[in-house]
Amino acid sequence: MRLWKTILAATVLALATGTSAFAARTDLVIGIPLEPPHLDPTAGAAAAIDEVLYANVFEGLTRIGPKGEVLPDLAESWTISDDGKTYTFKLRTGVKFHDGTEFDANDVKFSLDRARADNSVNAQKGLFAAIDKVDVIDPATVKVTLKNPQGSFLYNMGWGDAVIVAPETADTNKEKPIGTGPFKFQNWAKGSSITLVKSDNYWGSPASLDKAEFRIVPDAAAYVPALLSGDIQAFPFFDADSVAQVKDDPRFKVVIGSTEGETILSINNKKPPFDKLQVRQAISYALDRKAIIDGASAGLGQPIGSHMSPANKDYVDLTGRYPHDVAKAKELLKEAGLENGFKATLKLPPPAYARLGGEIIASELRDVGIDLEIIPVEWAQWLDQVFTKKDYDLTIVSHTEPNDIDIYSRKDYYFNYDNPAFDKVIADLNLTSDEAKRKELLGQAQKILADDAVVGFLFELPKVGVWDAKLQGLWENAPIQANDLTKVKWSD
Amino acid sequence: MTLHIDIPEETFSGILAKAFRNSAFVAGFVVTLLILAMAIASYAWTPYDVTRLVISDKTQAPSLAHWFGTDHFGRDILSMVMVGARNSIAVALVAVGIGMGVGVPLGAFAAARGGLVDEALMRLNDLVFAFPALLSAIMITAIFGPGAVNAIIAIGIFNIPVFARVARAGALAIWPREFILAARAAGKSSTQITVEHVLPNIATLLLVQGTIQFALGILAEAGLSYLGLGAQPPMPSWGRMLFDAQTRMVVAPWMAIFPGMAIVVTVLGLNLLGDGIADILDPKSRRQR
Amino acid sequence: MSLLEIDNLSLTIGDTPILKDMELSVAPGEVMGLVGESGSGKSMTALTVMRLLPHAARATGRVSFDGIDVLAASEDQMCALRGDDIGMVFQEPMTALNPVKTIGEQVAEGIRWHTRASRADAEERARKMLDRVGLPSAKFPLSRYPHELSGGQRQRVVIAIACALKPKLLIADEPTTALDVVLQAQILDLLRDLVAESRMGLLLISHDLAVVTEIADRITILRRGEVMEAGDTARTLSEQSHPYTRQLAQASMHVPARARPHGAASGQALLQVESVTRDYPGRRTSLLRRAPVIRAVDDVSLSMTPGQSIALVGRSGCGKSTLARMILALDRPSSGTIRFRGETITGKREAELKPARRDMQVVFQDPYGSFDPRQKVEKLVAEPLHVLEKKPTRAERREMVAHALHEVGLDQRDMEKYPHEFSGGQRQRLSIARAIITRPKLVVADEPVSALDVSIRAQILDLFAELNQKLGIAYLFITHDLTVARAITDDVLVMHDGKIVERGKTNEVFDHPRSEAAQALVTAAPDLHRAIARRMQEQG
Amino acid sequence: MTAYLLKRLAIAIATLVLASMVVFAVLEVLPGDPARLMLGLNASADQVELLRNQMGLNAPLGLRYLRWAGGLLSLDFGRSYTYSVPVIDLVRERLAVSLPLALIALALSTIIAIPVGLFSASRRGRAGDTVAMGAAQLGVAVPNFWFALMLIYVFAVWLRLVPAGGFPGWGAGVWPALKSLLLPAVALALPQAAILARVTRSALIEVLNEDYIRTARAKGLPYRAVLWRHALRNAMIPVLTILGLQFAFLLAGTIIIENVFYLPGLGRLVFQAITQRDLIVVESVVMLLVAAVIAVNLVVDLSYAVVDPRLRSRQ
Repeated sequence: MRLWKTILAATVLALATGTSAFAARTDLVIGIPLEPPHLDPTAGAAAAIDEVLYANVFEGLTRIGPKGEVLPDLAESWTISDDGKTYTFKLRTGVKFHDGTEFDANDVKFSLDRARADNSVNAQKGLFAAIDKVDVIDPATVKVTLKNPQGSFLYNMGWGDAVIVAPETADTNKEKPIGTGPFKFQNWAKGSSITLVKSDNYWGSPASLDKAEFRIVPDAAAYVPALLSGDIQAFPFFDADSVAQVKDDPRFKVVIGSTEGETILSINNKKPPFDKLQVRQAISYALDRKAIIDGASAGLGQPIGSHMSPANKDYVDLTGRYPHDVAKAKELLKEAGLENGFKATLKLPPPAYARLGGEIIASELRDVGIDLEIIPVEWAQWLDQVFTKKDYDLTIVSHTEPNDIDIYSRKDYYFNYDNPAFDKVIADLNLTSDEAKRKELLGQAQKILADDAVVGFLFELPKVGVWDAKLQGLWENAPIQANDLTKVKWSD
Repeated sequence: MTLHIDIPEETFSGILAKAFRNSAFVAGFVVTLLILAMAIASYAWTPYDVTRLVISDKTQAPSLAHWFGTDHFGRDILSMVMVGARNSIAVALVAVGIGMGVGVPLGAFAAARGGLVDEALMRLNDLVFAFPALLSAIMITAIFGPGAVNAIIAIGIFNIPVFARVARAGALAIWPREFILAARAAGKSSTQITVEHVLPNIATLLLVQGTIQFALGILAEAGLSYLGLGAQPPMPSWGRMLFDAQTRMVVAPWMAIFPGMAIVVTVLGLNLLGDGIADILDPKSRRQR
Repeated sequence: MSLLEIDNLSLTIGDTPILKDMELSVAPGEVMGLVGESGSGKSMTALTVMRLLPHAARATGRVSFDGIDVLAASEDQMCALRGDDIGMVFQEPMTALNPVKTIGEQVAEGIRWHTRASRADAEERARKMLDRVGLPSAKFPLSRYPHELSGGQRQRVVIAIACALKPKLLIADEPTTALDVVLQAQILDLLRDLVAESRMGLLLISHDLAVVTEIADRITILRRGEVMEAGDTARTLSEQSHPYTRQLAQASMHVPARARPHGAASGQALLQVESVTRDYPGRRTSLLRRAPVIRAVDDVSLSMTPGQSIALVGRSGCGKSTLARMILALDRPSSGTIRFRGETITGKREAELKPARRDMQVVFQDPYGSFDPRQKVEKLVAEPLHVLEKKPTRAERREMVAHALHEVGLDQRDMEKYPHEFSGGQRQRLSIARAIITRPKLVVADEPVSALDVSIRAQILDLFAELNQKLGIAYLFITHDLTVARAITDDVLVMHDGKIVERGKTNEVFDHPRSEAAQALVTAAPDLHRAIARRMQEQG
Repeated sequence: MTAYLLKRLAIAIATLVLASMVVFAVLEVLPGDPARLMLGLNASADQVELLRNQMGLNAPLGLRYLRWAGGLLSLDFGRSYTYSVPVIDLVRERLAVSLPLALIALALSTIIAIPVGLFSASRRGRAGDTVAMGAAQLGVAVPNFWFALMLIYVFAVWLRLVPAGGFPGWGAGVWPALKSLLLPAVALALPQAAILARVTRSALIEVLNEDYIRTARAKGLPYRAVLWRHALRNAMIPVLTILGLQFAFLLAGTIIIENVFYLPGLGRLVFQAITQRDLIVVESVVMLLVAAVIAVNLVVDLSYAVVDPRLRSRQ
């Protein structure tokens, strides 16, 4: 036993001296759950790409601010023609890409044409569909002509998929991203971390951080120990369940905000018995949103009645349409001729809101006689079976793209929902840019979805941010999938 | 590398009397019996219904109402452990069953036939051993979908070569014995000899290996369900309970302690049982000549 | 003052008594023979002197070696004695050497440990010692490994290890039991020379009275841990004052009464073996050349008539067991044919052998190994009934087993017992019962008595003789012990290196051996009469 | 000796080829389309089809197998679907974590297990033995991810001696990298050390009953010298077998530990590749692991011959 004691004493001593002292900090380590497949926001749908690069490395003509508002970025200012179809952008001058090359109007034309080309691999081609042609007036001015007026065009140009890239480096951005942002790319250790450093030739006010490392932590269980041990100082998207472990710790700040993520119980509207309205309504009545939020998201997140984020100015509160009423649900099932219930499958993608929410919903639906078999699936299988082949009964997913109520009007979208009335409202919405008219149309859209109980509307995915108490400038909400570090600094 | 086997020479009652003096056997036997009883009892009764979620009394500490406390959905952890036992034991037991059912005849047949057949079986064994067990189990469950049945198949497959190798080694040690020659002189076929003489004499060896593989099966099932590939909700499993407990370690440590203890106690019990059996029936430990 | 003095030594292991008030002494240069049957405690005496007893052993009394009180000595003192002043040789040469170390290392190790000699010196002395025990450096370099040596050669290495430092006392615990007669004679000569050369005391332990008589000056006879009688070898064995000594001596020389050789061979030949050969692939020394072939049985022909009993004698490794197995159709000859009762049995499939198997059975050497411990006697003895045309009913089967048990002098009720509930001798009876239950025409007995103690051996030979008379069963007796062959068989075949080198009437061949191999066997085989006579001359 | 070597080599190659066929066949059955995953939610069906052709996913089965197997031989494992980077680079990065982790864990396990095995074998049945084997029993029974959790909360969160996870990369200096591998290595080493200790003990006890041990003692060697110079070497064969199995497990079986400590190791690479249906990565890495296991077995076989001369000459 003497041997054991000496070994233990030696290791403890040696390790203690190794920890780093706390200097005034200009570096930051941020924990993110998923690793981006590559580093070119214009060529991939994965949210993780934007979470690392948006606003930090790449910039677009416009930029979405912390409240979801559209701000000028590489476009200093712009004028819109009366018929709302031609936009003339005045570009900032003296802007350089990280490899030192000049930024000018040609880069803008190249980026927009590349994104809307037929063979483009851009994940959001729809954003550029309205563009007719792009003309370079002079190195600092670009004229964009649309096929028809589009209210959301400026907002669309703020998306991560619409950032401006240089022709010389466009193809190599996947591995070595070159943008115009305040940070430039330094290193990517696959499966481990992505490091950005302050760019020395930035056109705007320089970032206060010298170095920012995005460390990939896939397992929610590792968040708390990483925080407590000081390895990682900030989790923009922290695990709701683990919040209880850190909320009373003075070293950390817990910031609850909202996201554009409508978490819903999607229903396959064409598959019997879900094609009957009473069955879908019975399901909505059976759902106890409060219990789901408590169980699946540690009580954080607001319930929703339709497909719109409460933080959105055009939100209509329809949560009262289907209060939790087991008796009413059973009655509706009887009406639909299914009084002794039925069996169905519930396919759950990996995120915690789905896996936890799924168990609660299965238990709640079991109370009204609907016996659900839970089938956990990975994203690859979910996309293949649910999204593409529509081989599912029920599933749970959070649609985090902003302003995406139009998905219910898309042909062969995985809901299998087809309501011409609703499609008309959406078509009108796309054509109008007048705010009041848009608000009225959006209200109608939300009401139709609620009445048709197309899906079980659960709650808005909360943005649970936890970071070091001495850290300032991180966004409270997530109007767009991004971690804008431009304003982030240490207070001491 | 044949195994030198000394045939234990003892009547059954003698063995039994000896068994209950062997501390490892008694401890292992009692613990395993307890866990089995708990699992079987859970079919009939558990303090609370494991399928009922009561979010309101979420993560309560152990109390008189809930001896092991409640989990993040307000379910009673004691009931979950009891039902979880049923799942873990079932998966491990059937997996061992598959391993033995397929592996032992293969091994015995290879030893009896020898030559090409033996060589072929050994190559097959090497092939299955070459695959990393856990990784392959994950591939299997990824292909056929997670769930207790697929976990059983995944773990079972990797038990086959273990039993094949043990059975073959045991049989190879028995075949050159003189009583086998006598049986051959009595005109018995190699299959008859395997069934009548070889298998009974390597039974203890297989029993000991069985308990060890059973214990490893419990751990493998826990690992698979920890990764979410074992039994699916609402069926509780110990590994899954540990996974859920991870994010609440500081706030609700009991969520991790009790399922962890259940795994440790079960595996410990089985290993002790295995050791006990080996000691009792191992002639070397008793030979004082 | 004698070298080793043991008086009223008592030893228990756990709660089983092993030795009771035992005395024994060995003077320098003297050979003390310690004789006893298995379980008499003779090996335990040696281990007590060496202090190599298991944990649970408790010894009382006095054991003094060269003035040192062994029982009270410290472990370090004993380590200093072992290998230096006391050397020990064990029974089983095949497992006595460490398989992963060279013979040079194992001999030199003792030398270096005790004398702190350098590696080179120790190896030099080891080399000399190995030459001395008859392992010349040409064929046996220090770098050889134990598995590359035969049983006899390994025993010589063990002796080299024990005598490397010219010990005062050498203890040899059944040094030749595992060897064949010729090797046994060579090893005993070696021991006698080494002892004489450096006036060592030798404590020779054996169960074979004849071996001890040839070499020992004085003799101590042990039975169940107690000394029955001790004294000069010749006087003790000729006067045979103690009844146990007399019983032992007579059993060693016992020849079962055989009224008359069974009716002269008449009628059709029972067994014809015509130029049978059996080859085994040797070890492949190099990748390219085909592996050299080892010919275990080389062009053997013989024939047997019903009721005849033939002995097949030869040194171990001469191919007699291989031949026996081929006759029993348990092994296929490489060439040649074997006909049993007119039917060719070589090259037949198992099913076709059923009728032949009905008429021939086998008895093995190791009483403990020849029965499956997992089954009751009834099932074991009835196993050969499997070959009968019509399967006997359970009642008929029990009847036949009871009858067979009775014939071999065992009780019907033994049917319900397990093999381990019987002594070695009783198990051999069971083995014989199994062999005769189908009334076979031929029984092949492979060294049936060599594992038994002297007294029991005599009873079993009587049983064989009686069954030969009563049931007219022909025997093919395989043995390396000439007294057994002489006692039980009419004719003898002497085998050497796979060939039959001599055949004829047993007594004639043994009294006037013509072939060189037979002569070697006869001269080497220990014979109690001859040994006592020679001892009488020496000790007057 | 060469015959023994060549035979083992031939067997190893045959097993490898057989394994490659099994891996390829199994992964063809895997549902889920990698192309769809890469393009995400809004890509249209023809876009997906375009990508599938680009990646040669629609070529006939046999052709794809041969192309893949050919690539394996020339170490060109092809490009990962998700990372669109040569697989060999990915593997090399992940190996820089998994290999040292496996070696440290194996070293730790051996350093602890062999002395404990020796200690309790020489005190068979006495107090020391029962305590040691009791601890070993516990070591085997504890699921290593549960033990890992405990380690994190004690050494990383409470004592803050080592990072709670993650891997800074060897670029960040050897000491920080080693520190981050320490806890995972200990978590992996515990059950392995427990198994190895039990095997060492029973192998030694088996050997201590052999006759040549008694011969060695009769030579005058004290008990300790007999244990080290004679018993240990003979007990090596079962111990080597277990060491071979353990190294193979440590290389690929550490997925869970890599998850708990979020280490970018081989295990997690394959686990993620399976979930993302990145077939090329799964096929190549599994083949690499199988080849490693076969190589380890070959080395273990050869070490048998080194330890035991009887094997050297035998067929």
